[in-house]
Amino acid sequence: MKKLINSVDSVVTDALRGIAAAHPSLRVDLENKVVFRAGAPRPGKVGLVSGGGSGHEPLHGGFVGHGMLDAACPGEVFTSPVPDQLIEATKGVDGGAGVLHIVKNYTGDVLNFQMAAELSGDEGVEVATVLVNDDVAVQDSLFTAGRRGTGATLFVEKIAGALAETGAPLAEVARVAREVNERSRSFGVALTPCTVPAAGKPTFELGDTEIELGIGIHGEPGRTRAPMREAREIVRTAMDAIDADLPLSGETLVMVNGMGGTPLIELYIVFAEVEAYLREKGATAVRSLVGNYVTSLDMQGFSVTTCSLTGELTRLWDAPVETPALRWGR
Amino acid sequence: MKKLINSVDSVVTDALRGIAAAHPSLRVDLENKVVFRAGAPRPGKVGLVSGGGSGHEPLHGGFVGHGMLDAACPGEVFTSPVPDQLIEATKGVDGGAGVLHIVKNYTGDVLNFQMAAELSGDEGVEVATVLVNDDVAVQDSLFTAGRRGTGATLFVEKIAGALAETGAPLAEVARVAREVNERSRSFGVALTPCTVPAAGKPTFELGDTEIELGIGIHGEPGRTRAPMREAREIVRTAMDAIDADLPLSGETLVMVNGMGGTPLIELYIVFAEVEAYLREKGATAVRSLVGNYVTSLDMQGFSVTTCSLTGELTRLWDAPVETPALRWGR
Amino acid sequence: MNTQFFAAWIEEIAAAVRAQRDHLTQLDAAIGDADHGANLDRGFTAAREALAGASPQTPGALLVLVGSTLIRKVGGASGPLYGTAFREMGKAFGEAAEISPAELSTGLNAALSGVQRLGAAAEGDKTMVDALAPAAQALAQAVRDGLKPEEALEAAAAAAEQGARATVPLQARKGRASYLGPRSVGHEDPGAASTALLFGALKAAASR
Amino acid sequence: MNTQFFAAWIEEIAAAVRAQRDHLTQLDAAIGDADHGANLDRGFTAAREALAGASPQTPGALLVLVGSTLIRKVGGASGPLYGTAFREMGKAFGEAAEISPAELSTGLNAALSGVQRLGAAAEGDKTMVDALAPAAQALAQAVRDGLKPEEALEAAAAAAEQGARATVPLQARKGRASYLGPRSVGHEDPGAASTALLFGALKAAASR
Ligand SMILES: Nc1ncnc2c1ncn2[C@@H]1O[C@H](COP(=O)(O)OP(=O)(O)O)[C@@H](O)[C@H]1O
Ligand SMILES: Nc1ncnc2c1ncn2[C@@H]1O[C@H](COP(=O)(O)OP(=O)(O)O)[C@@H](O)[C@H]1O
Ligand SMILES: [Mg+2]
Ligand SMILES: [Mg+2]
Ligand SMILES: [Mg+2]
Ligand SMILES: [Mg+2]
Repeated sequence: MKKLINSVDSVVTDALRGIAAAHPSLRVDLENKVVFRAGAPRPGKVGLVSGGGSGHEPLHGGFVGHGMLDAACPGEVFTSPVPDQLIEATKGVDGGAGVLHIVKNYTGDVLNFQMAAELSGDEGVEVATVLVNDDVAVQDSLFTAGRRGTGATLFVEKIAGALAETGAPLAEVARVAREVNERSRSFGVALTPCTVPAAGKPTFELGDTEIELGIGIHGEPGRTRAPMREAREIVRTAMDAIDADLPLSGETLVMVNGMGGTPLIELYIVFAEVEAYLREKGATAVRSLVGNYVTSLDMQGFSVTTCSLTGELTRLWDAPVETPALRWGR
Repeated sequence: MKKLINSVDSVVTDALRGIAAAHPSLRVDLENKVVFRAGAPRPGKVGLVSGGGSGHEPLHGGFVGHGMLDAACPGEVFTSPVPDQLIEATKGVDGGAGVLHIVKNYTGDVLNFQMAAELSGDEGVEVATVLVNDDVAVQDSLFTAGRRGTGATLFVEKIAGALAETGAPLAEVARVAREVNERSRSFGVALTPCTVPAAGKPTFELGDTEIELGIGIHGEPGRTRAPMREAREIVRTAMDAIDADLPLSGETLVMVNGMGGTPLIELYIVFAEVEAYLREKGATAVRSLVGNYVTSLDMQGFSVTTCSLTGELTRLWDAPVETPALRWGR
Repeated sequence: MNTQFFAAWIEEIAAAVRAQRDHLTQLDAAIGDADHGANLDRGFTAAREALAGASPQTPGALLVLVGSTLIRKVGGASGPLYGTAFREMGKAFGEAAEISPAELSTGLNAALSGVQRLGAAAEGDKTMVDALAPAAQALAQAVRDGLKPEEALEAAAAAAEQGARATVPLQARKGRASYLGPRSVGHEDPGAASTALLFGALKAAASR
Repeated sequence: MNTQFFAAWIEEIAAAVRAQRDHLTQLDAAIGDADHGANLDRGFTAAREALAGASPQTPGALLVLVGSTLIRKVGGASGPLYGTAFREMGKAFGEAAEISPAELSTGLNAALSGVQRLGAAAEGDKTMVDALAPAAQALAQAVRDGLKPEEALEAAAAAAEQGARATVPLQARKGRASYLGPRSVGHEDPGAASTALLFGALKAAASR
């Protein structure tokens, strides 16, 4: 394993020092491991808190700022944050209008956020929670852990963040967040595994002509292994899975997301195929993102996330945002 | 080799289709392989054209837009563009105030741009050229090809682009571009080689505990091979090389750039060390970028680029920019 | 079993987790996200430090502190789950200075129901419950059978061990491994394996 | 040597480059950027197509078209350099319908000086010049010695081949390989190797 780190144990803290140094628009609480938007809390504004394991950068710290999150809590690599962090963040962004927790649906994230929400509630902060579970590769049922939260997290954070910025009440912000999640679907593909620093070696092995279909964002193997083929065919498999779950139509927000080790030139090739697929289905990619947004350390591969837009969602997507990783309109 | 491509021969065209579909603010001439800013040429404004081999994305196409480039010409992977493309771009962005060619110092780029400048000149377009050669790993001498152009290209494009946006004349825009180059230095480090699609296998071999110091951006091996060590020590080697060439002091613009396969979390760790090194030298990182900007396909590693700022350069750096990969102030 | 005994237990756990850290992580790499060993190592190292700093005076206080520390330091699924288990056990012990095998059994049942309340996993879902539930049952049976404390802990450890091994052929229905669907079959659940470690450490603490 | 002969030369080059494409790319991977084979394959395939489309009537027109096509299609360092070489040779031939070995020698010298004017490489800098210059000299000598055309071309090809091999121990002072400094030593220069291919193809065209 070769990684640009000082030690396996200091990965998250060292990265937070870098984030603090690079972004004067953020205030990083190194002790509690919370990335705050400078000037938080904003009186009267609903606070948005998200968090999760590290290794998915720029998610979440890179999405803290005007029009998006008020605080992000990075856990250890691929390990959800602990309640203390989340409580610190929740109290730190509550401007009296309550706080929305944006939680990716993983047992660990759900449990730690749940504890933090209860304890913050005890301290008088009103907390609402939205669970993100957009990954169509995973069977959804009452008897399983349910679908994973992946790329749609970014959509939820951006759109709910835009609404919160207008001064909307917590219930409204939570409502739009859930609506975005319900209208979003994702599917991921890995060309290589990734290497968790503490594990020291790749999370799985993959032959030179094999890929994993239906992966999440934690280096886990996918639902099936398949032979490598051309980008167009891989995209078709991913989009078919999405379309089978929620038929694609109308104005669509699309993200082609790199898993961390994929060159941007390949992501653009993938996007060209995604866009063509949508057109074939009568849908239109009216808004899009192509790049590394919700990553899995050094994994090569991509995920595609779609969100079926409404007028309101499009307006909120277009609203100004000013964060390290997403920035427009300001 | 596993890559998200349709075929080795269609890599650049397929990626251009994706760029065209993803960015309505660009106009992509697929036949001539030129990425234009929509609305080019702008009457009275100096046009900025850059280009080079593909595989360095977002460079250059991702830097086309308000406040930066007017057109970018992608060659084949790691192969400089051909004169035809460059002529097409040059004529297409000439709004009567002339065109600045921003050329990374590689024999191929220099020769092809030179031919294009001559032929465009024949057709009545005034062309000035700035050579970017910031890489301190390479000996500079009259008897060699001279230093490579790497990360400073982004600084030159941003700052010259901002000045051009104000309506400054060609000579002024060329002057500031050269000044940025003269004040900038870079050093690159590879943890892994990269794989050129047409070659099908990695450009060199590197052991599990070895790194390459002083690499460029074309997958070439560096000046020396060294044992892997902690991020802090690797950064020290890189920064020492820069500081030995142009002592670091005062207000500094810094980029920690990923080579394409490096997770962002590692780049932030590197940036934390770079920032600490600068402070040690009495310099200050007053402006910074951390991310994948001038890449080398799927290579893991980073480069660091510094630019010693002046009041004018800081103002131009801060000026609004709106391109796919760099965006602020608008 | 007094406060010192439970302190020894935590020492034994911390040592066993350190020794098995990579093994647990590798189990987690196969069907999870390769952090279970690191998570527990971080957690029990912190728990040990917390105990050294606070010197709790009763078994109950000690276990509640361990549980809270795990919740505060581990993260992931195992942090809240193990943290709750230790806290519930500690709360069940109340102010008692000495814990009998019967009280330990009550405490373990409280731990199990805490884990199930939080995680909603049933036996057979391929989680830590598959080691914890049989261990709790074995201890209860041993108490009913009037076995000696060492024998009772031996029985619980064996049951946990066997429960962990029995997760291999199961398909996961809870936690990260469930995302793999049928591909989760054929691997031991990391949380069940670490639960077996915990009971092995309990046995070791008793034979100190 | 008439127009048909030079067309055959281009055919031979295209075939040789296609066959040696991976070899040239591997040479370039060692001390450059792994694209020389792909570059020339793209270029000479396009040149062949251009000739098929335009059917130039003189050797000069044919070579100028080949050169322009290389400049337009190859990119990189080798595109303008080889393109200029062919263009200069073609221009030196003027309107002549038949080219003598002496005229070929003049054309080669023009090609060489075009390459040097553009790239500023001297012999020994570890570039295509290290194959082109000895080949031009050998041909000039062969003409002076009054050798038969086939023998003259044979001599030029041998000199180019030897010049390419002689680049192995050199340290590069021009082109990408120069960035490697002393580490460029021990590898054959890809451009010198492809120049040797070009002269091998010239010989092959003569013995068709
Ligand atoms: N709902 C649940 N109920 C009980 N145990 C669970 C549940 N979900 C996960 N686990 C246990 O947690 C273990 C994984 O712990 P760990 O790797 O530390 O957390 P994470 O899965 O968040 O990375 C699993 O092996 C399983 O035994
Ligand atoms: N200044 C120069 N003069 C002559 N030949 C050169 C010069 N620079 C490079 N070359 C030749 O070009 C070859 C490389 O060509 P190619 O790989 O196609 O282009 P690039 O280096 O731009 O990738 C080198 O092997 C060398 O022979
Ligand atoms: Mg985890
Ligand atoms: Mg090249
Ligand atoms: Mg885990
Ligand atoms: Mg090359």
